[in-house]
Amino acid sequence: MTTIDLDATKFEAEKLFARKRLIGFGIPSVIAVYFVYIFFAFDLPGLAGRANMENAVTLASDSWSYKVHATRDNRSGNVTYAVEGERKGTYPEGQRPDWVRGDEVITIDLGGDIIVRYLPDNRTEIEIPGFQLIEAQAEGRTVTTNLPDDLPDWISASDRRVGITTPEGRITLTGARTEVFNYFPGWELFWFTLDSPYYGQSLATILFGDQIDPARGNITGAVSDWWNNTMWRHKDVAWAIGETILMAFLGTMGAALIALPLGFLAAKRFSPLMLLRAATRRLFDFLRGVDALIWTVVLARAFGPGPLTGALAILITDTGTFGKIFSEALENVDQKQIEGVASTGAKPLQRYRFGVIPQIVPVLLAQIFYFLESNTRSATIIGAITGGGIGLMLTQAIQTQKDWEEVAYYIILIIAMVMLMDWFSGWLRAKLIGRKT
Amino acid sequence: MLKIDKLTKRFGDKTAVDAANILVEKPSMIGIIGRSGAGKSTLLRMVNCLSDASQGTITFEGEDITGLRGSARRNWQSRCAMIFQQFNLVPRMDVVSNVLHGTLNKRSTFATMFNLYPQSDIHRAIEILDRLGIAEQAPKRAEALSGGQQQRVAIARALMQDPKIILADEPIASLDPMNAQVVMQALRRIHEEDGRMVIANLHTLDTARRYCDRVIGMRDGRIVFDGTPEQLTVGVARDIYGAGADFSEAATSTEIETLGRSEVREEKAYA
Amino acid sequence: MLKIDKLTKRFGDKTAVDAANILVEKPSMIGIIGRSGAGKSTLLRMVNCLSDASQGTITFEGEDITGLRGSARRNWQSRCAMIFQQFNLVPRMDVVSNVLHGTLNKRSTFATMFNLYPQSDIHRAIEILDRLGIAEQAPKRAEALSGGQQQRVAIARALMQDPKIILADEPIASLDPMNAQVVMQALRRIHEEDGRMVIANLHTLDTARRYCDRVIGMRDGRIVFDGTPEQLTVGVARDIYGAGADFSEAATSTEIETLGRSEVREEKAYA
Amino acid sequence: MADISLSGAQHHVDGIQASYMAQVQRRRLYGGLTLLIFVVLMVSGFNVADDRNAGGFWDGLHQIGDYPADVLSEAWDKRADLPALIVKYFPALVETINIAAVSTLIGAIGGLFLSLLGTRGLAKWPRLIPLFRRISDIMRAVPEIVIALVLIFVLGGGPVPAMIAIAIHTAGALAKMFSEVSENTDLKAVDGLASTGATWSQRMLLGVLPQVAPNYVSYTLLRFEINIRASAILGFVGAGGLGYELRNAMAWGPGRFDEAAAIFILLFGTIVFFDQVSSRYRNRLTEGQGQ
Amino acid sequence: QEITEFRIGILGGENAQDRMNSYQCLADYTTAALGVETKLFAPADYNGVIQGLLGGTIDMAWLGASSYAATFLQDPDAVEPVLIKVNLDGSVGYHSIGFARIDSGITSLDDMEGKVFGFGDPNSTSGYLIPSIEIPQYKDGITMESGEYFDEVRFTGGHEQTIVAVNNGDIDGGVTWADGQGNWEDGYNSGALRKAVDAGLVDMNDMVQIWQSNVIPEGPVVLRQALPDDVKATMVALVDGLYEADPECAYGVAAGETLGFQPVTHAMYESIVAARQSVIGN
Ligand SMILES: Nc1ncnc2c1ncn2[C@@H]1O[C@H](COP(=O)(O)OP(=O)(O)OP(=O)(O)O)[C@@H](O)[C@H]1O
Ligand SMILES: Nc1ncnc2c1ncn2[C@@H]1O[C@H](COP(=O)(O)OP(=O)(O)OP(=O)(O)O)[C@@H](O)[C@H]1O
Ligand SMILES: [Mg+2]
Ligand SMILES: [Mg+2]
Repeated sequence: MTTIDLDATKFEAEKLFARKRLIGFGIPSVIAVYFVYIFFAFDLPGLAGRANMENAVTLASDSWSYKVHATRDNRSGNVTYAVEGERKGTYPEGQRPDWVRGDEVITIDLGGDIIVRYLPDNRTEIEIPGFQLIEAQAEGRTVTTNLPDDLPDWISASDRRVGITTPEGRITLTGARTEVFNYFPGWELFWFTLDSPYYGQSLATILFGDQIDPARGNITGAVSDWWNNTMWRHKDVAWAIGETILMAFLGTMGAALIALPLGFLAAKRFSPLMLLRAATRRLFDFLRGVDALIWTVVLARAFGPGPLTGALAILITDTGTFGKIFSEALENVDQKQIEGVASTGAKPLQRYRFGVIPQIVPVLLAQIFYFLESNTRSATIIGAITGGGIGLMLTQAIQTQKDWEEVAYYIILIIAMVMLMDWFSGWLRAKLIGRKT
Repeated sequence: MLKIDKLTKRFGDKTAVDAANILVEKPSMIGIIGRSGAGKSTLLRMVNCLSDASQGTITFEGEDITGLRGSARRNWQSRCAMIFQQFNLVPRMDVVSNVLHGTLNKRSTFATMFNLYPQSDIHRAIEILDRLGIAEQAPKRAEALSGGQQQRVAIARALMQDPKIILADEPIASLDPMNAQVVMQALRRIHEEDGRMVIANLHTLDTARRYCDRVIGMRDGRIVFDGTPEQLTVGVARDIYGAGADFSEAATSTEIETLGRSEVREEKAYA
Repeated sequence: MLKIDKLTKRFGDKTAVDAANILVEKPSMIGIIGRSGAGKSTLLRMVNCLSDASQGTITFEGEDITGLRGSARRNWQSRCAMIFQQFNLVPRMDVVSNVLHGTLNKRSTFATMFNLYPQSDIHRAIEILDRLGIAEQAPKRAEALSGGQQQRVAIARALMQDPKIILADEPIASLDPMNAQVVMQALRRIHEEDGRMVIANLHTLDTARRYCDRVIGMRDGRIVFDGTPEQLTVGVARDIYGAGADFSEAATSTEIETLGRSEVREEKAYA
Repeated sequence: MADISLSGAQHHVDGIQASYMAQVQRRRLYGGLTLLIFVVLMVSGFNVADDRNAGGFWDGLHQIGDYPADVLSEAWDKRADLPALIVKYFPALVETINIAAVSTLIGAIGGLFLSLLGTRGLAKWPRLIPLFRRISDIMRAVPEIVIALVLIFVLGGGPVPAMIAIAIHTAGALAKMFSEVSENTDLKAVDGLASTGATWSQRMLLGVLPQVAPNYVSYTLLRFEINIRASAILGFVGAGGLGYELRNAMAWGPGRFDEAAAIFILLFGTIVFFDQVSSRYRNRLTEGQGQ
Repeated sequence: QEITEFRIGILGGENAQDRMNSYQCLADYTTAALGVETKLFAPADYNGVIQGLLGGTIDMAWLGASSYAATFLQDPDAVEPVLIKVNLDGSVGYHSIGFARIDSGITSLDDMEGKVFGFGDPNSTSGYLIPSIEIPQYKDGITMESGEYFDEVRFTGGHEQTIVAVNNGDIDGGVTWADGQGNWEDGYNSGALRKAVDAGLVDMNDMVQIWQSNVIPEGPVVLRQALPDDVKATMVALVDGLYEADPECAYGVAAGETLGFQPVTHAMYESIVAARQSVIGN
């Protein structure tokens, strides 16, 4: 090559690289500009201020621990003990946790040398290592204490209310009541509630030990008490998961059954009328476009809350999606096979059965099972809107903003459920597509 | 028994088959030759009623085929089997099921929907496969077979129809010479042993000469030759293929070895 | 300068390279021959650190290569270019970019991401392409080039690395004889003009004889021959290829014409 | 074949017939069982769902049109307001689309790394492949609503929790689809780059990405379409955007059905629009691949 | 006509399954009294129950006053109110409470100008309907449109979310419900604030009350009009006598201490209906 030519080539190459750099910088910078716009549109700087780390801590600690309330009603002087402060978790009359002692003076040992004493006449003493002995007196609406003016940030006090937060537990005092919250790790009462005779028994005792409840065998009794546990409601949770999977299954399969014949109408090669084909396609677009969310709301009026409504919402949306996918698959079928079957004098239905179906079955099954898994997730969300299944339980548990251990439980179950469905549908898909039709 | 009369097929302003006349008096093995686009496939497809004729008639044993519709037409198709270049089997189904498709016309739609065929049919299907030497392949999927085996499955499907006529549209064009020979021999045997009429489109002259009793040459939709293989001289062939003087027979050959009787013919043809 | 000492590579219980010893004192052009599976590729890949040795060491100018990790290893790779049988270019990228990939080791990921190659590099890339006679192809996509051109791009990429050693793993095995010659001549010229060491795996005896100063024969992972092309007699070749007396040199030949100097050798070899 | 003695052949065919019949019987049995199980599951599943629903399927069927009729009739009566309402809710729509777009972008970037790190032959740390795969499995399994609701509690309402939630799920989902593509990448170019001393990121950037980009972009577009729906749904449970407005309008009921209709028109139009655009563009991308 | 099952809808506010549990005893009594299966449904929001009543898929529910009005306005013949809950002091009302964080410096509605104000569910009486009418009466110039008096008027989705949002500072002020009895520092005797305090979600020392509504009538227990008369009579008698028969169950059903239920008619809610009508503006 001559020098002139070479220079021209070099120049061309430089231009080429200039262009590539432009694209190379262009795309990332468009994205970067967009992110900057989002940064302000979504008010991320403000978010940092609004984010409530205390809530995060509450959430995190509550999801793996529980608290027991020891509450003194300052009017009656009665002291009650309840897990999570719930009626169902209340210790029966005459029972109390073993970290509470004394009758006249009730001593509550929070651990870590933090001691709370409920004294007569609505007086309270709190011993915290490294801090002065706190004395408090509740009278009418006011709480008087010996607290100094400058308080550490773990104490919040006014003359109406005093709140003390320690790593071991929380203490609140108001005129009306004095409460101690003692925190423990774990999910309390997960197996049995306090009223069950099996509460506090070891697994070995239940399996091999003496009969605990004279009326029932140990294992049947324990299983039934666990199944009907009123705190954790394992039975309802199982039903809810079942309902969610049911919604996904009915919706997906129903949609596939309906979409298959409709797919023929929408496919160029099989539709008897172009008008009909166009109409079917628009119908599919409409069903998909309206979205499961809105179908759910629409159907809720007609069918009321429950899994059927959710299943129908999935069914309607997916009919649109499947219809589109199926008709595209149908348009791509190989004409040769159909002709081969037709040449034997097969009837139209037989032509479809043998010329078309075997070709699209793999596509169909692959899609159906893919959607089965993804609809399990959708069913969780739809359940939260129509009222059914694990989705509703989850949203409601989150809404109350205190039952984080239940939230954690449900989340684990949901993830397990979806992963199980993922695995199952993958297995089934491999099984069915790998097999001869 | 088969009479094709002024049969014409037009696609738009293109005439694929142009007033073709063929008269076949007794079951024989007929080869149709002609270069690509000559209208061979179109002709066979009209005979099988896979496409409608634009003009003219096809009559079989006095019955007008061209006018048939609905179940009468399907009935005709079941008596007139077709074999395709690309086999046109259902690749995901097993070999026997593919063969059994030959009986679809006789069975109720409902039963076949669920793949329910009488046991006697299944046995017959396997016997036919055995006759074609591929009974061992019976349970395999069609797609797992080699081209030659697949074409024999297609022939088995045709035989399953127990047809009066077998149409074969370039049955060996996608096969290697070895398999091509097996398939052509099978078709010839069916013709000779069962006395069925076989009409085969063939790409190669020597195959037509070797296996057929009668050869029809087509060019641009018209029938330009109709006679015995002996009459098919190199000059006629040049005419059919529209080739110049440089036309060489070998260019269209796929044979690997020769049958006894064809050797005689070849000598004549080259003479 | 390059010392390979008891180099061994095992895949599971298969020993691909078995205690190979090679000592190269000065830059030369070395051909490695041996039949398929002899371990030629594995040996070169270890030298380039594309795979780790199971045992033994490779030392280059006193530096132990086998122990290198991370950036030191990449640094070594940049000094030891590799050319592959399948060219291993980025097919969707243009030729110049592919050549510039030879400088990757010197560039940060960021610079790579935004195609920030210095102008001088771009110019050098085009000069190298020109030296290999394919400067016109510079703006085309690599996949649009013929095999011989692609291999020359690969050589250009190797030269762009300005390496001490060029390893070539059957650089001409996917090429037709015409292109094979162009590529081998290019490698020879690089060796002669730049004084770089070239080690090439070669499938064919005569290529090795013609272009190399030294030939190494491998069989079943072991080095069974190491000498000048002149020492490579038909008997030795039979040994290397494990062939019987029916072994014919021509079976491995891809040459179309001969270079002046090789003719002399050939005569000797056949003598 | 013709030479085999007749009796031998007969025997041989009998054997094939018998074994094939056995296979057919087995297949019919399995097929029948599968069908039976499926029908039983469908019918009993339907009955259970019907039973656990407040209203029955057959009782409710004739009422399907009631709610849309209420909404549409009110919207029709106030049709003059519709354009104004559409303008009013347009910012909410933009927010919804923004949530979808940002989360798709972030998810695609995350999915890209997860898939590269989790694909054999490409992974930087081959021993950690199972780890990255499990991570993407879990990210994919978590429904968006779970993360969104938890984050709303911590971060407060608005688009950010939804964005994070969708991005996490998207990363997991795309990681899986990307992996399927990158498992089929041709490693020759990667090897070639490695031989020049390129770093892992350079190899991925130059050797892998150009090959897989069309498929990746196509999957990302599909995901964007899905994410628009997801972001609308999350709005429904409290995370800003059009879904939030729709829920309030629908919950209030008569009196705001015109607003509901306007929001619905926006949402429907957007979904259909992006659906059409992306499917057209995706076809173009993957068609070029065929050759 | 005959009924084959009896469906009770339960309104939001608590954990769905907690509510189901609280109502289980009522369901058992119902099954015994009517001889048909009783089912409980806890839709996700107020609107779910309203739609159920309108669509005839829910037979009985304890609505909020505003939800009742919404139902009545959509179909006056859909349901009839039958009973109302009686508080411990014999009253049948509660209050909507406006509140803010003490460190925001807001002490009254006057300080809320240009701030973000949060409501709960649009169908909530105390969480939206009443404050949306009474707050503008506080002084001239207050409206419920975003960008006028308040910088933004936002729906948080429910009482719990409002409290958390105010506590987090997402919104400057909000409204929720309380019985108005007892002390502010306890979050009153019952109501959403009290629950949040018990859960340790908020510290009432951080909160300040900025507004209180007039007494709002408790919502009615409603029955679907189309139910057979004997079913209606049975159910009214059952719920009316629930406190006497089973105080524990009544506690659960009424979501707190109660003296039981007493009969009520539509007349009680005419003002609420009118209020809701006025908000719709037609
Ligand atoms: N469906 C159709 N639509 C339009 N034109 C067609 C159609 N089928 C065939 N033709 C045309 O009719 C002519 C005859 O085609 P035909 O397939 O019968 O030829 P052939 O002899 O079988 O050729 P080949 O050897 O390629 O199979 C060709 O020019 C073809 O282009
Ligand atoms: N990654 C690997 N895993 C397992 N075995 C391998 C691997 N790479 C190579 N081998 C085996 O090592 C032996 C040597 O292979 P190598 O590729 O080095 O041979 P070669 O001489 O280059 O042969 P060819 O001419 O076919 O390229 C062969 O038996 C091969 O099967
Ligand atoms: Mg043809
Ligand atoms: Mg090799």
